[in-house]
Amino acid sequence: MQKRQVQEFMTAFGGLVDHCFVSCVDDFTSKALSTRETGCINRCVLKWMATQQRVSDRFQEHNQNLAQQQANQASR
Amino acid sequence: MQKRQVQEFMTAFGGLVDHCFVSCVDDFTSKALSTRETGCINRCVLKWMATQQRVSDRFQEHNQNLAQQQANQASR
Amino acid sequence: MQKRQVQEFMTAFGGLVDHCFVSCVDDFTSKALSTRETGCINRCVLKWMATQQRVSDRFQEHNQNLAQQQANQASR
Amino acid sequence: MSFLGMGRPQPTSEQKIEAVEAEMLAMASSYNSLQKNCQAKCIPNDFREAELNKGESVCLDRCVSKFLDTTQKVSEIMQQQGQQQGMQQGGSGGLF
Amino acid sequence: MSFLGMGRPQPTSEQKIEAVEAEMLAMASSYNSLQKNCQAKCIPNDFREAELNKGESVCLDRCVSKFLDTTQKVSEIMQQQGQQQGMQQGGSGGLF
Amino acid sequence: MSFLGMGRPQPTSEQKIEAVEAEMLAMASSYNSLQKNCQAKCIPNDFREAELNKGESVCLDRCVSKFLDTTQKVSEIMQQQGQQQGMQQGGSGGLF
Repeated sequence: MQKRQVQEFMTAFGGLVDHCFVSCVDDFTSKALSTRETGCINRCVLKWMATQQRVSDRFQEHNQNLAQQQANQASR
Repeated sequence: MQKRQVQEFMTAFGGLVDHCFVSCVDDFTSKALSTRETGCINRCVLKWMATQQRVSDRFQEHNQNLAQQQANQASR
Repeated sequence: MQKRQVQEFMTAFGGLVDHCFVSCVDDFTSKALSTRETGCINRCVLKWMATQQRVSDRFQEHNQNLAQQQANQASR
Repeated sequence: MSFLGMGRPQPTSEQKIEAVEAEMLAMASSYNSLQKNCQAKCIPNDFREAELNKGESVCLDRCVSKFLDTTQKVSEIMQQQGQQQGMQQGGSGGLF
Repeated sequence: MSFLGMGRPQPTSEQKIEAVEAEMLAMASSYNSLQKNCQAKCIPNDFREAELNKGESVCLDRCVSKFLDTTQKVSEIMQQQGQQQGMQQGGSGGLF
Repeated sequence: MSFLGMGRPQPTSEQKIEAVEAEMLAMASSYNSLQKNCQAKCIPNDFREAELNKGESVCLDRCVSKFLDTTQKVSEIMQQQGQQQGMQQGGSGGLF
């Protein structure tokens, strides 16, 4: 279970790196990240975390509503 | 093996949901699926199942042909 | 570990087939690969292997540099 | 939560565990897919701001709702098609 | 079916099992990839009809054939390049 | 190599093994992602030549460097945000 969580985190982390790299890095005339690219990556990560959090909150609400409905049906 | 089948079904099911959501849902001015979106999802699932079936039939034919060829070679 | 390597190879091989199929095959007026498609697949595989090799070399260099830096820090 | 309708007719305890695992797996993949798809639908890729703005937030809320409804809808259609019966009875699920 | 040419020189039974597993895995991933790619090449994303029309059906048939030929071709080219030898002899397959 | 900063406070040997596995997994997925992304950024899809030309080679070299720096950067930002603490303490990592 612990291992599963690590794997899920890994998948999410890998997806985040992919996402910000694809979106922010496209200048290959130099070897180092430019100031613009670094700024973009920073905003990309923060926005991704905010997005994950909001989606996660809505998903949990949905599951609680569902559990509530099932409990109501069972006790009827 | 049972578990593997479940996993494969899960992967296929997840792929189908992704596919029909990406293709059919793009109006976020309301919270509920519109009639148009629901109709599109319906056709998307049915077409996906027909596609899977046809590709699966061709794939099996191919494997049988291959097995036949190998049997012929072995008995020569 | 052996099994892991096989799986990694499988993933890479599958990715390569996908990549060359998507890039090279787009004429479905016949059942067999055309000369143009076959040539494209050939160049696609060779270029993919050269790309993998170069990226792999740079990745190893990077890891060696990192290990070197850590060793230097530890012995300071 | 049993949107796949698994393990209905008097399951053994092993089958129960497998059914729970399958549902968790379904939830996990559904959750990852939810995150990825709603990100793609609602968040532009230029990243001029680090915060979610009002429009993006509302879009995400509706997207979650629509994605979960889509999952439910797809599952219902497949059940209607009797596709899953074959699967549950251990038959070849049309995959190989 | 041994399109990866695994386990040739007198394999132990454990090696045989691993080789079979590897081939099944190869077939499974190849099959999923086949489905995904032929769907993408032959089926438009607007979903105005629920049935496959004639053109789409024929496209799928040819696509399956071309995808499997592509798999075969890629495998042959890689074998020619001797890439797989290194892999099979337990050497570092160039990955790490 | 511990770019995820795992297993810091006096880990048991089991935790150590898990941390190593996690890092290998991180490296493996990072490596596959590196290959895929740099291929996509630097290699055009028309395949008129089988060899890497000068421009493509230089692009790949810089791409590897930028991708690894991006990985590092993303990891640092997440650590600053204290996201990983919750994860390591076995708490619900915000996923479910």
